[in-house]
Amino acid sequence: MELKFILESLLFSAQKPLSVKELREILTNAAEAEDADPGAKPFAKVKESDLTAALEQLAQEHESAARSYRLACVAGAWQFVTQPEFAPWLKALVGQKIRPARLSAPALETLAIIAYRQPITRAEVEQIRGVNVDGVMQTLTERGLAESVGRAEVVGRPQTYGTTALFLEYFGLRRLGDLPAADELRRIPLEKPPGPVTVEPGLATAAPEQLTLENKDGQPAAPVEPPKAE
Amino acid sequence: MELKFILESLLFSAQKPLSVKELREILTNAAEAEDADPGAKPFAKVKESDLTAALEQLAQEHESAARSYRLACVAGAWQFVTQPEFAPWLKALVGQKIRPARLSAPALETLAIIAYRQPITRAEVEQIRGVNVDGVMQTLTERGLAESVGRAEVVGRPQTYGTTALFLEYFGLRRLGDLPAADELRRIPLEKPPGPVTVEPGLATAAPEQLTLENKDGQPAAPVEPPKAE
Amino acid sequence: MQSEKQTAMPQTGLHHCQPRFPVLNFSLFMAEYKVQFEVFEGPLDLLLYLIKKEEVDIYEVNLTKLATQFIEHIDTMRLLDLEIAGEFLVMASTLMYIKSRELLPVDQQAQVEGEEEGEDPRWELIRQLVEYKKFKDAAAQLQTLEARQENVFPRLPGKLEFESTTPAPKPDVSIFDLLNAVNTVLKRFEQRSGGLREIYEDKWTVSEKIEFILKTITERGSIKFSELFVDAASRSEVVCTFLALLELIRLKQLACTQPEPFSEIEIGRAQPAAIPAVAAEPTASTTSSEISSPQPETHGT
Repeated sequence: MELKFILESLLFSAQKPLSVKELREILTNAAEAEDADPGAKPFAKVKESDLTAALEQLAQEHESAARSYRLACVAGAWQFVTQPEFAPWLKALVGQKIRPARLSAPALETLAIIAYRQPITRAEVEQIRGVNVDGVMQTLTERGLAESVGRAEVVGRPQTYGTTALFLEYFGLRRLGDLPAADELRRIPLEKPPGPVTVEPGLATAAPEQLTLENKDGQPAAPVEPPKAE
Repeated sequence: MELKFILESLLFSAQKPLSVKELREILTNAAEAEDADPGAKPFAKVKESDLTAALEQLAQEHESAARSYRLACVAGAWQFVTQPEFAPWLKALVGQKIRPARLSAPALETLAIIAYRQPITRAEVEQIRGVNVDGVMQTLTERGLAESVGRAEVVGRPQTYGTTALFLEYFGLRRLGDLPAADELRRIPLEKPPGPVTVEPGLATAAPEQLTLENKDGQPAAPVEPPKAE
Repeated sequence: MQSEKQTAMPQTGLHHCQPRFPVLNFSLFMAEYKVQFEVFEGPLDLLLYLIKKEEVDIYEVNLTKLATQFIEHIDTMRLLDLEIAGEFLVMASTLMYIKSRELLPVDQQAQVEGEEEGEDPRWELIRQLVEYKKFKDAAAQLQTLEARQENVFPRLPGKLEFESTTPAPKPDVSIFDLLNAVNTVLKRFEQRSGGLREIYEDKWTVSEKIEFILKTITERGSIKFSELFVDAASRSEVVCTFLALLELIRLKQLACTQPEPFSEIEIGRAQPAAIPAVAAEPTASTTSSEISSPQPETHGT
């Protein structure tokens, strides 16, 4: 019996998303059950890395099959989900999904900043947005999308914020690394780079290549890209 | 959109087998919904014979794919089922304690108050606990430990709550009278808060649909209505 | 005439609004204006909007012109007696500073710069705008994901049916947790009702109850849970007894068992063995080892 099919049958039958850890537990339990099937024994101690590999392969296979559903990993747990374009019929089947009100533009902006820059203090978020964020921060923490994750090692030891597992779930992301254009956004330094900035007067209107931003590693930051829609 | 994929997504998401007739009804409903997707219209009046043909083709495709599940038609109703050879693991899945997350302290307190004071309105629970209980009440009813049992004969006729049979089972009690020291604890009088009565029962005890719901992921859900920026 | 103005107003666009509006329509105009203005989430947002209107890259924007437009905007707001958020004013002053510098001869500019060690406010502003723009774009992408996720439905299969050989899952909570919760509630309630009701009369102490329980168990071997409370005369006595019980369990003096679901909890001496029987036996539901209880100082041994 192939591991990936066992996993598939489990995810296919589960009432909730299953993490690698949970899947491993089930395999172990199946092997150690009193009336265990001999076929279950070989999977008593599967390595998590093997499980992950098998899951990735499964997801890949379902992606290629291009059917009406796919295998998704959200916040570290695996689940079969239908493709969004079938929503009109699924709504007729199960009714409208109960979801909280959509996030406002300020909330989304603030959340984006937290997501890419965590851990980040409120002051730092305000520095980027250029406005006070008390209200939105409260909304985000109340909705469980962001939370306090510690304190910054600066004067006053202000709280730092990060996103939650619910954040990943809400946006259907597997992990933070899957945020769109994550690398690029993370690379921008929050503070002005140290060292003298050699700016010519009149630079403000200079061509982009003359205005190379430098990040802390001394590498030129990525050029501004036009917003790309998904 | 191909009919077979629509049917597939429906059968994939359905909790029970669906007959051709039921599938046809769903297609019609999707096409005639108030906010119907234009893509749903063409399937408003699909012939049953077309449905059957599409279903048979689907079943054929899944048979050829030889995965861990297949599309089966039993007694005229269609359903995805797993292949029998995966039973050992599925048994382990079912046996897997879907570990009921430990009840939080606020939930337990609220539950205790309901248990000893039922039937009780939300406002009264809040009086005793001294804090808002919207979220926990939702958790308790969702987990089937508490439920609405009627309405109080006061202004606004707020709902009253009591514990369920599952509650007794959960705590290993045969009947409510078996709650330890029940009589003693029930005697604590419910005091009205001093000063102007803020608890106008009808106000404090909002109807469930007006409350912030929490869905299973613990995220607050909005009352079902068109998404709006906040 | 008036109605024409009313309909024309929203299309005029903010920055073209010059202070020439008839006073008659003022309040209505302001309402419209406010609605439009609130679209901007802050000064950076407004600046991005102005840049976008010019159809130039952020790096190529003429800051002097931008400053003029921005300040005009603020002036209009002020004229309309709109509330101007502090952030807009700070930005306006930064822009005014930038603008004034541009007017100076180059050699004098250098002097000004010398004071701030290369802190060119233009650079700072451009950098801030670029960064903000990126996050604004990222937010737009999150919004796309959000909308998409609304249409993603998880597969929720019906429950599998096997002959249930495994017993129903045991709840991860016991009657002790519930009682503990009761205790918490009552304590807090009493605190809040501030002495209106009898506070602890200290008629009973936990240590007395610990002695009582141990004595009873020694005499009788074991005791049913409810029996412990039969003679309780007051709530505080119940609480004391309960706390005593928790403490004894914590000290591994006593163990509680519930032989089967729905049966009465029994309390007896803890096994001398390291592992209490209850903890190892999955069908015996209640071991209280994990109950967090208030920790009375008293020890009953």
